[in-house]
Amino acid sequence: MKKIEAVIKPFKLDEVKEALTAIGVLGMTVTEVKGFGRQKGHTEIYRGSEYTVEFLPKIKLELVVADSMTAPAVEAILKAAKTGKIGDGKVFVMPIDNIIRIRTDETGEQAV
Amino acid sequence: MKKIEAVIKPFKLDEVKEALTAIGVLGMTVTEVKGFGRQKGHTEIYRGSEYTVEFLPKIKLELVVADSMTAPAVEAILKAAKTGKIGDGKVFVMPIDNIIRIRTDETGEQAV
Amino acid sequence: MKKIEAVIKPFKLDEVKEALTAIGVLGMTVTEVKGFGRQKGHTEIYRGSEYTVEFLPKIKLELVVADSMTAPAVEAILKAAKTGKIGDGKVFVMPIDNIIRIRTDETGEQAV
Amino acid sequence: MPDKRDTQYLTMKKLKLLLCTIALGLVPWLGMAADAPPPAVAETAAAVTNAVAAVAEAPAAPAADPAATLKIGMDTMWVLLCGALVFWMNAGFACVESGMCQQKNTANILAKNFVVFACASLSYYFIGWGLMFGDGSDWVGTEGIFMLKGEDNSPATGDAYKGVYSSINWTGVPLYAKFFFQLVFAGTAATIVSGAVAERIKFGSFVLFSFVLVAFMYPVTGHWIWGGGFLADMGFYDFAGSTVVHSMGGWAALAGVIVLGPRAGKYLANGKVHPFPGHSLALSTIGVFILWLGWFGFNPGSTMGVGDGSAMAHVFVTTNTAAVAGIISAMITAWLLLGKPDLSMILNGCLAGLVAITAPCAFVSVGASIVIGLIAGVLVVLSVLFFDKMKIDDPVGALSVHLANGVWGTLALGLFADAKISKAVSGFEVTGGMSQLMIQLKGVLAVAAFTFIISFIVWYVLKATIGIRVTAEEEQEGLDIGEHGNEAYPDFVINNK
Amino acid sequence: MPDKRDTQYLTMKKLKLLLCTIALGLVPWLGMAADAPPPAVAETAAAVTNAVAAVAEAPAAPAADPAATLKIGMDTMWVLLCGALVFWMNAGFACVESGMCQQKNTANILAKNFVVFACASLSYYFIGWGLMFGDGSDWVGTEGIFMLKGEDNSPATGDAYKGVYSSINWTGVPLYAKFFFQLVFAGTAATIVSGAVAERIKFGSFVLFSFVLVAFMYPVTGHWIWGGGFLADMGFYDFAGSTVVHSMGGWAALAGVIVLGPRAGKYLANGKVHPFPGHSLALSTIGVFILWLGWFGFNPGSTMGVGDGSAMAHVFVTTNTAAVAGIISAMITAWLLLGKPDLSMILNGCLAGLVAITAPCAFVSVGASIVIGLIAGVLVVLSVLFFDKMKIDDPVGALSVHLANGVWGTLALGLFADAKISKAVSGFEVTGGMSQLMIQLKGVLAVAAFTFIISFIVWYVLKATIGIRVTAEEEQEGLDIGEHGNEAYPDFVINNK
Amino acid sequence: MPDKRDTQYLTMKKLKLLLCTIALGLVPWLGMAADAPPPAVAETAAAVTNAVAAVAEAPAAPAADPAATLKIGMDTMWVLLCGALVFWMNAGFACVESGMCQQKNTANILAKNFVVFACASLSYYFIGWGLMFGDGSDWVGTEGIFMLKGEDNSPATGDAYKGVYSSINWTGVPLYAKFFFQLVFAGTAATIVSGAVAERIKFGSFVLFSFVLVAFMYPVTGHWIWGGGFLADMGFYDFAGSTVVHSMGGWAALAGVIVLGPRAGKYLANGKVHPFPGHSLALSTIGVFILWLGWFGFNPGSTMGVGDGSAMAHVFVTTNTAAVAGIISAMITAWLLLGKPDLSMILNGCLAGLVAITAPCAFVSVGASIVIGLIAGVLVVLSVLFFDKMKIDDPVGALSVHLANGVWGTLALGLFADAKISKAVSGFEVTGGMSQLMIQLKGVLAVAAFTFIISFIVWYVLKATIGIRVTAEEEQEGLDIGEHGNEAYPDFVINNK
Ligand SMILES: Nc1ncnc2c1ncn2[C@@H]1O[C@H](COP(=O)(O)OP(=O)(O)O)[C@@H](O)[C@H]1O
Ligand SMILES: Nc1ncnc2c1ncn2[C@@H]1O[C@H](COP(=O)(O)OP(=O)(O)O)[C@@H](O)[C@H]1O
Ligand SMILES: Nc1ncnc2c1ncn2[C@@H]1O[C@H](COP(=O)(O)OP(=O)(O)O)[C@@H](O)[C@H]1O
Repeated sequence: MKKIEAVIKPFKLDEVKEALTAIGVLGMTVTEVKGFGRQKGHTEIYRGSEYTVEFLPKIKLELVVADSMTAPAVEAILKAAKTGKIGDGKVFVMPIDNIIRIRTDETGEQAV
Repeated sequence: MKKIEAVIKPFKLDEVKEALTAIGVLGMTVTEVKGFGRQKGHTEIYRGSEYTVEFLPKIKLELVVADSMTAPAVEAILKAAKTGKIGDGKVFVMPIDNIIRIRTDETGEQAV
Repeated sequence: MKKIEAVIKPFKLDEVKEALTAIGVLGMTVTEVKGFGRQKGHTEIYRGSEYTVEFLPKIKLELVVADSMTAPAVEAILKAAKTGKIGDGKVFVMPIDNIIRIRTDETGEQAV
Repeated sequence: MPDKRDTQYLTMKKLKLLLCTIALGLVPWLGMAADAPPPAVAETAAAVTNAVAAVAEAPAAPAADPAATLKIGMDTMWVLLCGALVFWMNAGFACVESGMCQQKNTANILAKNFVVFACASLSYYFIGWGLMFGDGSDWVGTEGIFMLKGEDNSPATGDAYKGVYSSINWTGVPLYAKFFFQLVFAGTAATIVSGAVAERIKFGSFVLFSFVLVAFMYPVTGHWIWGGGFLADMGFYDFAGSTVVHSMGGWAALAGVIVLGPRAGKYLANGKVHPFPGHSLALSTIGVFILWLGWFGFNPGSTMGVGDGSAMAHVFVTTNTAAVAGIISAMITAWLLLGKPDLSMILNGCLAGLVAITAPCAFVSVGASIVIGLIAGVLVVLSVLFFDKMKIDDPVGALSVHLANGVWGTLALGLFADAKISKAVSGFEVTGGMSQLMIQLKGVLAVAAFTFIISFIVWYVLKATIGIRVTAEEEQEGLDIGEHGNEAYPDFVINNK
Repeated sequence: MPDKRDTQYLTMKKLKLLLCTIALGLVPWLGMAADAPPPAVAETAAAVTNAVAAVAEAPAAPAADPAATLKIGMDTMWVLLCGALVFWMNAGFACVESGMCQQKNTANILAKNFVVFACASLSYYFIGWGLMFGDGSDWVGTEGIFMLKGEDNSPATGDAYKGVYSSINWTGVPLYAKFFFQLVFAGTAATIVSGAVAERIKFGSFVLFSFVLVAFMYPVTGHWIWGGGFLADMGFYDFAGSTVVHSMGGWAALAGVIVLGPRAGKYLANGKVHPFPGHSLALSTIGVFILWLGWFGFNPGSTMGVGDGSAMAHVFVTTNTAAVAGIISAMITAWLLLGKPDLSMILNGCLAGLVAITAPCAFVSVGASIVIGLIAGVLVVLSVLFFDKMKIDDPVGALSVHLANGVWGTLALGLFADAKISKAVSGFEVTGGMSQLMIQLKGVLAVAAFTFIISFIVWYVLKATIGIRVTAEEEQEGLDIGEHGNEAYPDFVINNK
Repeated sequence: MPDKRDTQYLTMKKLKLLLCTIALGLVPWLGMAADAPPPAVAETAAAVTNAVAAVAEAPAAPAADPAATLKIGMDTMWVLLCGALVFWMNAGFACVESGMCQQKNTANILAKNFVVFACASLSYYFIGWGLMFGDGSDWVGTEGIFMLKGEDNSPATGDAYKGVYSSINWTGVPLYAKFFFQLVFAGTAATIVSGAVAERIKFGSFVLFSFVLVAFMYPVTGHWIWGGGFLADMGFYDFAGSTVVHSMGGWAALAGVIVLGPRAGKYLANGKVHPFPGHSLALSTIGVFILWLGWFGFNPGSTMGVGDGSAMAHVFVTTNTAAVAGIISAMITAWLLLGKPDLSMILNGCLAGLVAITAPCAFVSVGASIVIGLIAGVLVVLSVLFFDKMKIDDPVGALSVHLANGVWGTLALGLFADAKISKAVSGFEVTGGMSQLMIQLKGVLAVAAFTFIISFIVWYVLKATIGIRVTAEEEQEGLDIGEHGNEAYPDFVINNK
């Protein structure tokens, strides 16, 4: 099993979710995050003072998948999330020891 | 050391926290997340148009524990978070290389 | 490559970000979280009833760095985030298998 | 269910059902409207559309004397503008109550506050007004009880008045001005209930209860006091409604809270209270400001005429002073008892002062109004703590504000009324006797007994039939989604607790 | 751009540019101000500063008779206070519209609602008033068209009136009171547009359109109806503006929505509607309460005089009753069609009832006002569904509220008007004939044709020149940052969708 | 501390302490209330409770002439309703200020705005009114200074007036109407301070300062101008309080800001300004609409009588026009200087225009009011930038709005006043001379010197004794928790910065 984390542009969430469910991913967890990177922030004004907002809204997707699903899932995310413009985000893949479904106590790939 | 991540139902947070402190867990970090899974969302109406909210509010708990605490901590979470109804969530266990306490620079199990 | 996660005090975010960019870190992702730990919460009052808020606002920073950058990045975080008072937070370092830049499909250290 | 319908809202069957319902609803009104004689013979309207202003002949009497017409016009303006201010209190209640409830129930509370005034308006028009102000027995009005259709020659007053609403013939304004002003008061009584039963009541049941309250319960006790009933005969005074409106609404709310039970998780097994903090103190504070402004219509407007201005001005000052005294004493009490000046208590202190001064505002000195407000502010804090100790769960403090202080204000009149202010009545402070206080107490008890018992029965019947409480899951998830399919703040990330 | 400027706002060059602009702007006003004769000869001001009140001599005529002066004073008070209530509707529109839009466009919508009244105030002062109320042809005013500078001896009325604004000489108040009251109506018409074109229109283009609307379009159709133009001659009635204000603003909005196109992502390829829920139902609900309160200035204030109070009181009741009937029927309709009593529909139902009763409020019975409101509430729900089916994207429901119900209300007058209420006019229900209904229909169509066509052209010209739609990226990111550099709620974490 | 108390709020000891405090507080009032003669002999109250309206005999004089009574009634209605509108400005200030501050200080700012009016009401009643309007020296009132207890036969005016508040005997309304209207003005002055010192001041110290301000400082300078003092004698004019209320409050605020210092982190070492954006532009915008509405009570109400309506109508139009001119010019200035039409600046522009027109509104033409507003809008933007450059940290722009434009408006009267509008006074534009401008300047300076120096001393003494600034940790964490134990929006996830 692997854990995939993807930081994407917020408005891409629906497309990515659909791409993942299309290949059979059944669950995922989503977090509102702020990203700092090559994409520069924007300037705002407040009562005459400018300030730069450097952290841009992004969505972080987390999903644990069976080993066999890892490559297709990454593939699906990459395809659905790409706009080609700076700030598209990253996908991280990392190891995981175990996963348990709270409702049933199933573990491992059964629990994904 | 292991990192335990648990996605649970929001109203279970207090019980889970108490179960964990009861077995000696001293720290944890909590995030508001949205979950997508077997549990279906609900339909909302806005000015005559229906739409389905597929991402449901969940709470993500992260805690790093000493290896010896891993099993009891997972056990405690499973017990406290279970309602037996769909959408109870998942527990993930994953490896971790190191942990440092910022205040004291202690590392490893000292810093948990 | 390593993934560094740091839970810090919110008002330290700017300093930590600057310390990291100073040593050449180009990207990071930030999440609003609530922390439970040795630092105790505060008591609030609402219409005559007191209640304790045990979860304190914290900021979680996530950054994936090349192996060579791991130590300096941890160092930078520790230095910038320290106030010496309880509740300064933790740094976790964990393994990561791969990272891909969505925009370009670059992988590994190229994508950091 | 959602998947079946989708965007196919308008199946033929539903459309037919809807059209039939509406048609059925309309037919009678059309009839009524057609044969209804215009209630005010002098009803006129300056036609804005062109220079030929089309004004129906004014009735002989008032037109004869320009000063008399001016006076009627002026009094009507006063009553209508004050009525508009009281109407505005609906917005205040909506803000206070929704601000003091959890975010997940916001749309539901707003909807309740919004719809309750609609129900009140219709039921008071169709039946409530006549029961309250129609001539009849000591117990209830029996003449002209439907739709203001009784005989009436307002704005004639006193002996010149010929009609069936003689208990309110002391004010020289058109019937519809009287009606509008009284209607907004009836609406207020119904709204009081909405806060106390919030966060767990079924929307439909609440709407039904409100209808009954305004159509029957409020008018009956109102008749006793303002409609020439037995309490009026007894010499019971209540200038602007500490009891007619506030404690009455409070008793109805108390019955509801008891039948309904507390919110899940409010009272813990270990005896502690688990507060559910309101989701927006900003909304609540705006709401209290709105209510305070509205009270400048509620109290001074209850003169229902301008006179030489002195009563209005006096009531403005006593109303304001009691409110600020309530703020100060609630703040100090909270500071001493709870350690900090809790804003939600300060807000309740203000409302407590306003409720308490409502009955005596025109009868007491400014000095007395300060005392009344100071006591109200202390009372409201202790009362909130008391109700929580009794496990009577009132999310917004409606019982402490309207019930406790409605009673206090009504009694305070018996203590501080001073014939030097208004010839009508003097209380303990002046006479040294308890007689007026006893009369006030009897009035309080009579209204309490009637309202509490009837309310209890109505709530109970609703519970036994259509049910009054949402399911535990819905309470957990919030009534916004459950009752309305709405989310109040969909763009904000919400704390999941 | 940001990096270049930084905190160096005030480069010398910019400062100069600014000062020149301002100087250029000021010179003409200074001139005007200097040579302007005070428009009202009797203009006085009690000097608060010391006991020697410095009052200019009052003109002979009114001062002769104290009752006449009292009457003028009283009518002026009424008109001004009602005008203030109508002004207050700006806050209501700002709340309703921003609450019904997404959080990322909040500052933009608030700014639009705020600035549009400023534009309206100036353009109506400089030119609009004269075109609307100045004497002239059947089509437009031609005398005294700049800055109320025509001859005028208000508050004289009827035959005693000497001046060029004779179409509004039926009300005996000073010219500036007339102007203020009419100005706030003009502002309302412009505001209606703002909601329908929200979440995608360029700020600058909207400001320009509003200017044109209030300076030219609104006054012209207004002249036809309230300024003694051809529709007034024909016997067309519209008491407080269902057509003059509401459907007029609705047609201008419809043209805008069509030229602009729907928001990106609103209508999906599969034929479904993807709603963008408003970011705060609390804000919207407060807004509707504000508007409802304001309507108690809008409709009763349109008497522009107190008279014997009966018309005011009648209009208060019909206005309120239609609103609550709209609430009830919209709620039931939504419950039947959509399965739940959606709060956003209930709110629209209230506004629908208010818009519909605006034209007939002084001419119909209370019974009829209930029917009018009931139909309005059904109509608004069906209309929202209809416009979505037509892919006409109106984020706040302005078309369903103001256009559909403005038309309905204007026609309803032709159905339910009753000479027993006001001698001016009777409709189908009384006469059994269709003649008044036909006149009303002609008026509706005339205003529709003129307003829609001119608006379409103006929107089109704006589109072809400076552009009317923000870029796709800006629409995605929100207009707050794009147009204003602002964030409405910077301290809250926002759902990223 | 929390763990010790828990839910055990009511230890016996505390309860006793509380009851003693209250008892001590009540005794004197009871005394006062008992022996207080009713201040207005004619005080009446129509008893609503039954048909036997109990009206005390009206005094001989006014009752003799029905027109005179009508006039008094009408003027009282006007003064009270305008007073209610000014009261409503408290809600506006609460919204503007809390909206422009950070979310973590919301409850604190709301509490401050709420409590400050309570303090003002009591201190103005007990002492402030008498110092301001009591007969006395050129410097301060010395007669009837406690609780309006001086002799007074209002509503008698002019020579018929017998009493000690003769400086305000030019308006024919009951004493309590005068008092209420002046009270809400006093409250406004105190509220101005609250915004400027926000986000770092101790709650208790602020409450104390407000008390002193309304009890002593405001009445003294008010006496100079409106109470027949030396500035009134000199021919200084200020119709509705650009200086009496606004610049006065501004100077007190400036002293506070200087003694208090800027918020931590506002001015960076590198010379840059780090803005703390307000947490809700929606709240701020609603607030400005509320204030704007309130200003229609503030300025036109300062006629304190209806007269023939022309002054009221004139003031309505000049007030509105200056506001909209301020909006337009602030918007353009911000667009040119900052690149975008920043909503927070547009809002300040509106308030700037309103403050500036407050002094001259009844004395200048509509043309001049446009010029005054245009300059105010530019001034407020430049002033915000200026104060930030000076490192004078004013979170809500109170200094730029009230101080800078209070001064500008007072001087503008010396430039644009025109005896054709009001006989009282003419300025530079008419006379070509500087004499009135010089008088206005002297008044501005006198009030500035007195208020700034005394405020500075009071702030300094507070700082040296109980302290005026919260700890650095509390400032960081937010004053809501620190001062009140409250969280304003507990259900929302908040950005942690
Ligand atoms: N090294 C990193 N660690 C964690 N998150 C990162 C890292 N680099 C980028 N990110 C996340 O990815 C987002 C996009 O990165 P950015 O550099 O702006 O553009 P791009 O992905 O096109 O190179 C950032 O906003 C941030 O949230
Ligand atoms: N593969 C997964 N990866 C990450 N999170 C998951 C995954 N599957 C489920 N979740 C999380 O767990 C929650 C509950 O899952 P769900 O499938 O609805 O019910 P259950 O846990 O009872 O099987 C989801 O809302 C989601 O947040
Ligand atoms: N074992 C843990 N696992 C995950 N997060 C932790 C853990 N211990 C502490 N934290 C996080 O670190 C924050 C600070 O910890 P705390 O114990 O309060 O103080 P300190 O870091 O000074 O020891 C906590 O609020 C929590 O968010």
